[in-house]
Amino acid sequence: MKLYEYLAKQMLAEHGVPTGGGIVCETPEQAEAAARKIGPCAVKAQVLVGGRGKAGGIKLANTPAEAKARASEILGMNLKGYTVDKVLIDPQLTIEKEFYVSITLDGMAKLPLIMASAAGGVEIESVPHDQIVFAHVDITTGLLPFQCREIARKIGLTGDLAKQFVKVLTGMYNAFRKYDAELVEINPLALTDNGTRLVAADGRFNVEDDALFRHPEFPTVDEGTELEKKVKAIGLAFVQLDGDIAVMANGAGMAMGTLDVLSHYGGRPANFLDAGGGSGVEPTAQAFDALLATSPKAIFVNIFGGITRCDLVSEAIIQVKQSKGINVPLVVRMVGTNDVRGREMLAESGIEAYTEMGEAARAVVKAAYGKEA
Amino acid sequence: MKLYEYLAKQMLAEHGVPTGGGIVCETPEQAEAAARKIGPCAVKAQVLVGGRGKAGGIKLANTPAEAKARASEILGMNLKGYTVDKVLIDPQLTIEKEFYVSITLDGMAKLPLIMASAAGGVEIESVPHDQIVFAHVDITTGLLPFQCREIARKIGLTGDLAKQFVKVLTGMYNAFRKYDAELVEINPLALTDNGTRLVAADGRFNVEDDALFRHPEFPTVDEGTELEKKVKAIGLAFVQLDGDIAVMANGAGMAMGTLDVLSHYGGRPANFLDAGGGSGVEPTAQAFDALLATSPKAIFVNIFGGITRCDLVSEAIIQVKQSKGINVPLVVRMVGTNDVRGREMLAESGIEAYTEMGEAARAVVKAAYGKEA
Amino acid sequence: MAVIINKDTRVVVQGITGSQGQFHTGQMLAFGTQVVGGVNFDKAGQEVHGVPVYATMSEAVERGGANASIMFVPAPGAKDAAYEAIHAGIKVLVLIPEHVPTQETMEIMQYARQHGCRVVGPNTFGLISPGENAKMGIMPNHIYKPGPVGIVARSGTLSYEIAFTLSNNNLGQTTVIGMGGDRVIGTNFVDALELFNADDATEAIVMVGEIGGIQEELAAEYIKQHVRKPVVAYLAGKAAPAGKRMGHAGAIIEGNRGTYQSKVDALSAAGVKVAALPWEVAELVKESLK
Amino acid sequence: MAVIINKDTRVVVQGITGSQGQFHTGQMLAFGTQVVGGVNFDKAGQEVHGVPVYATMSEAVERGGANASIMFVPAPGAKDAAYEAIHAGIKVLVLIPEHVPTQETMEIMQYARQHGCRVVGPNTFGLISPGENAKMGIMPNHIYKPGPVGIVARSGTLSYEIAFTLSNNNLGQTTVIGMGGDRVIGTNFVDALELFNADDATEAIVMVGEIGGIQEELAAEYIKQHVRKPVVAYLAGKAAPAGKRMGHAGAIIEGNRGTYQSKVDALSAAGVKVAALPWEVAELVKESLK
Repeated sequence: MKLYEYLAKQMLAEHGVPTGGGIVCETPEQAEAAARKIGPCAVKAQVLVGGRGKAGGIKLANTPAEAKARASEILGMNLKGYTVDKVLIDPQLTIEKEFYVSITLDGMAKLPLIMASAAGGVEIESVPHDQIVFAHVDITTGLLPFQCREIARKIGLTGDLAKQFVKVLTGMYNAFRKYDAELVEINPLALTDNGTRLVAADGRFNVEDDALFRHPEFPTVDEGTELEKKVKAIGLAFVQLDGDIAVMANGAGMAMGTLDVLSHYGGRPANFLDAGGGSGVEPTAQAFDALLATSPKAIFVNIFGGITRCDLVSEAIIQVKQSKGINVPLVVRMVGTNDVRGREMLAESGIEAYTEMGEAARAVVKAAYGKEA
Repeated sequence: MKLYEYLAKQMLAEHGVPTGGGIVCETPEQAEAAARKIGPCAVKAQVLVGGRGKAGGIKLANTPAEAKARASEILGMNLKGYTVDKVLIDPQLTIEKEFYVSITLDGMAKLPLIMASAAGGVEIESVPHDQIVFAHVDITTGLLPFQCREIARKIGLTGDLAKQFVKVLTGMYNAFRKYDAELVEINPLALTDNGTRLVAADGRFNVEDDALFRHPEFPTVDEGTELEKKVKAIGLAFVQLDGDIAVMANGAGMAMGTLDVLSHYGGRPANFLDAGGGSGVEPTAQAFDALLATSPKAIFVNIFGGITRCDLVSEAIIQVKQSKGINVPLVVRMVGTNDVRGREMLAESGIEAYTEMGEAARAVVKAAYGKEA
Repeated sequence: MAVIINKDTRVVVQGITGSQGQFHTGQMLAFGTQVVGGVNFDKAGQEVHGVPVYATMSEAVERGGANASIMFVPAPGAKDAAYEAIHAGIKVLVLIPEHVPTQETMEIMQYARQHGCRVVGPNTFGLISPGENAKMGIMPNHIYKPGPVGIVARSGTLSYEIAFTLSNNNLGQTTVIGMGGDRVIGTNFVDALELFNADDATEAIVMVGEIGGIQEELAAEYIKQHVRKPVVAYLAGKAAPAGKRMGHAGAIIEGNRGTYQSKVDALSAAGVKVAALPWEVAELVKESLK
Repeated sequence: MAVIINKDTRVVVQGITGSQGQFHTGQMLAFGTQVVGGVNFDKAGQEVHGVPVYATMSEAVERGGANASIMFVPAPGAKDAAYEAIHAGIKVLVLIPEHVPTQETMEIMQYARQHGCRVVGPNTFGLISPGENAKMGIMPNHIYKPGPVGIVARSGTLSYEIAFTLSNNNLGQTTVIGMGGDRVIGTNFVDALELFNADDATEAIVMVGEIGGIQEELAAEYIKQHVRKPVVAYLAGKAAPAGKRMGHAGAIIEGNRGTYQSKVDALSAAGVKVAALPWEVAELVKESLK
């Protein structure tokens, strides 16, 4: 889960990282009051997408009245599909130099990874590798000051600025650990006050979804569409796509493979849906129902019955058909545990069932678009 | 540094260990008021020596008036050389069974050591080894619940009591780590409330002196004599002993060896003093001065000049002699760095100086007691 | 012959008394696996399918002689249970649970590394050696048969599909390894390739990969340098858009890392035959064994 | 010949710019030790006695080629500095500071163990190999000479006294190891005995022990089983009362552990000659070498 900039900075400030002390506001009036305290400021849209500066989501204001005006422009604005409902009133900084520093989870090394660069202020992907310092943290030992000092030196910080950097990085790491982050990023880490002070001018903080159960303190920010939220509420992995053939499969790999096969034969998948291994009748029926509600041109169900029992999947489909009716073409491919019984049940309800995945995919494409794949 | 029982329990309670909720009091009136809240109680002298129960430092009271009476008996009482100035008013517990549990520093394994036993309530030294569970904690990993469960099971705790024990031991360990303890002990860990609840009925908590710089929150309890405090304030290791020949040597091993040699020849050392390696003239003079103030029968100085320069030691001694006079026999043994000069300086001031340790020891014994060793 | 587990593997089931634990204990026993015990602190002394339940892992090791563990403990208890297993001396640890916080997985991996314990998973379907009647996992028993193919897969059902096709084409398996779908896993493609490469009974290797991460790319590098046995791959996620996480935590295309094409290119360059569709894998394996 | 350090040891001094660091760098250089660098983050680029000061340990290793470190950092910074040294790949680490909190020493020891680094100390006077012109410590240079005796000691000055007597009796030393006076130390009697026992040049071993702990008892056990070279011991603290800490954190008699008599009994039973007075050690060594 991504946190808004203001929350990210709050997590960092809690751990001793200087953040400029901005104030989050929900109305132009609040922004005006905040600017009175802060002085010349930046009015920054609180959204979870990148590139908000270029999209007009950050504006400068030199007086409280200007801050109010800028805030009323930004609040309510649509930024890449998200409506802005909060702005951060942040002090304007005179920046001498911009650094980059982040901590992420490195899956290959199986350790937290620190990246730091003297070439900050731009997306790290655009910085040449030889200008980035990479350092893994021994997760059992933790991050010790010496490692921070080594990194500081490699990005050109010495003396008191190195000491400040140790504090910044230590604070980031402590927050990273405490809140089970998958990303903590400060970009830019700004050198201000005539080169005497480091300040986190922007901050990103992504908490891992799998660890949210430990952190009820975070307000849930759900980034999905309405349909995605609905299916996720059933407990299934779901992603909405651009196409028009709804897809249900069991297992994430199988679901991905199903999209691939469908696409291979000219179909346009409307979604990714992992109906799970061994889910019961009820959630399967609910998921199927949700797919149906999007009015696709056809529905493709692809089941390899391992733990999943094919007869139970059939039961779920038949339940939906009987209660609400299925008014679009439905193609089912079903093999594995209890597959004969499952296919029989479907046949009795007038639903086509295949054993070969390719054959089934071609059939659903034809049913959807009225032509051979 | 040892903490009083009430502070030990406070540290434990902070970390989720149930402690009975006693109240510390400094007057009989406070004890009466506390007993009103607590009900039937034990009035427990807060001293840092063991065996206070047998010495009359723990008394039961069933009413507030009794608590007041018992407190006035105990407050001000002399317990093994310490004056009682605080009592803990602790609820009386109906104890079904007493367990023992502690965490200490195991120097050989270089890891924290948990000891637990179902034979609690007595000193752990008196419990047979096969009735004690020993378990080391991986200090980098920390103490995990599974290890607590294993210990619980080995001392006969299952079900909900095992869960309580996990909480107790986890709390003890967290406190042990947070406060740099060298000992955290609960004895007895009492099974009360008809066998449904574990409570720390007594607690010991020793914080390591070397880590006190990290814990300004602890009130300093200095356990030494006046003279010990005075010499420690100079920054030197000092222990007062029963004898009458004051001893100064450089280095802890050398100081111990000096006591041994002196004793070997019939001398009775008055103290252990490690004057340090390479200390300056001033602290050496101060330490020497402090020894002198105890009016010993003689003073024995034994210096092996490594980093310590013999001439500087001579300078310190001469400084004291000139400013205050040395009115007891003084024997110096001095070899090593600048020893010739050092001995010359002493000779010029009329002080005997030897090169052989045994010879010097015999001389000081003769000087002190007027007879050959 | 097989890798990681064989007929001598003595399995303990952590969380044996839960519904998943009970069901799969029965399935593993049915496959012929030596399940020597289960663990649940509060239910010690009971039995599940005739298997004794111990209070702690150290008891399961001392009294049951267990040397491998499969874990059905819910994610919040996974770290504690994993440490318990490793601390007790377990040398093969299969972590079934999904949604284990990644930082905890990292801690588990470091502890395992320090104690010489092989971890498979988390979020895996486990592993199975059909010729050895050894199974530590949740895959269906009936789709496998003994034979010369080693399979390593990121996802479960897709690998079942492929294993089943292989079995139906008389291409049985030495061992099938489920890597797990998380970002941090104990045994990855390179580890599995190393094992299969050294296993005399394995004549061909099948990789079932997917988009996200760089594991397939690293595997390609390893194959180029070390593997002389035929390798066939199928990769899922060709049709998946960038920036969307496809079920598995690892299956997300971030920046220019982990795309379908980069994986196909890397593997092809290493001499791996990449199947465009799942059912083509069997054909490619058959050809490569000629 | 010598143990732990020799003429190839390339020493870095952590905290070289402090007064202790500067003084002893000079002394170590005077002894002929290869001091290749010092470390102080804020004083990088300076020199101390002609030795370059680096900002970090990794620079000292990469640019100075250091493989051993002696630390003069005050106790509160010891853990950080020790981890820095071990992380940089240092294989011999001598911890001079006293008053390092024991729990931190334990953490250092575990990190060192995981990375194959030998630690000497903390609260040690260091070690010296006279025949190799190698010194990492704070002992006076002039009292040692090359020869066949290995010395391992808990305390500094007392061991100086004994080493000096030995040298004056023409009994030089292979290596003198200061174990350190703390409760938790990196290299103890058993470790040192093992090294001296395996060192061809060492013909006799001198232990300088003291009351407290059970290290001498464990050493006796080890000697009985493994050591065939003559061992002579002197133990300080015969006259010390129980329950009082004699300067060193480890030198305290607790309960019935660590008494003078138990140590003398254990060592005597293992065939060790225990000197009653410090100056008797040289005589006993001389006899044992006949």
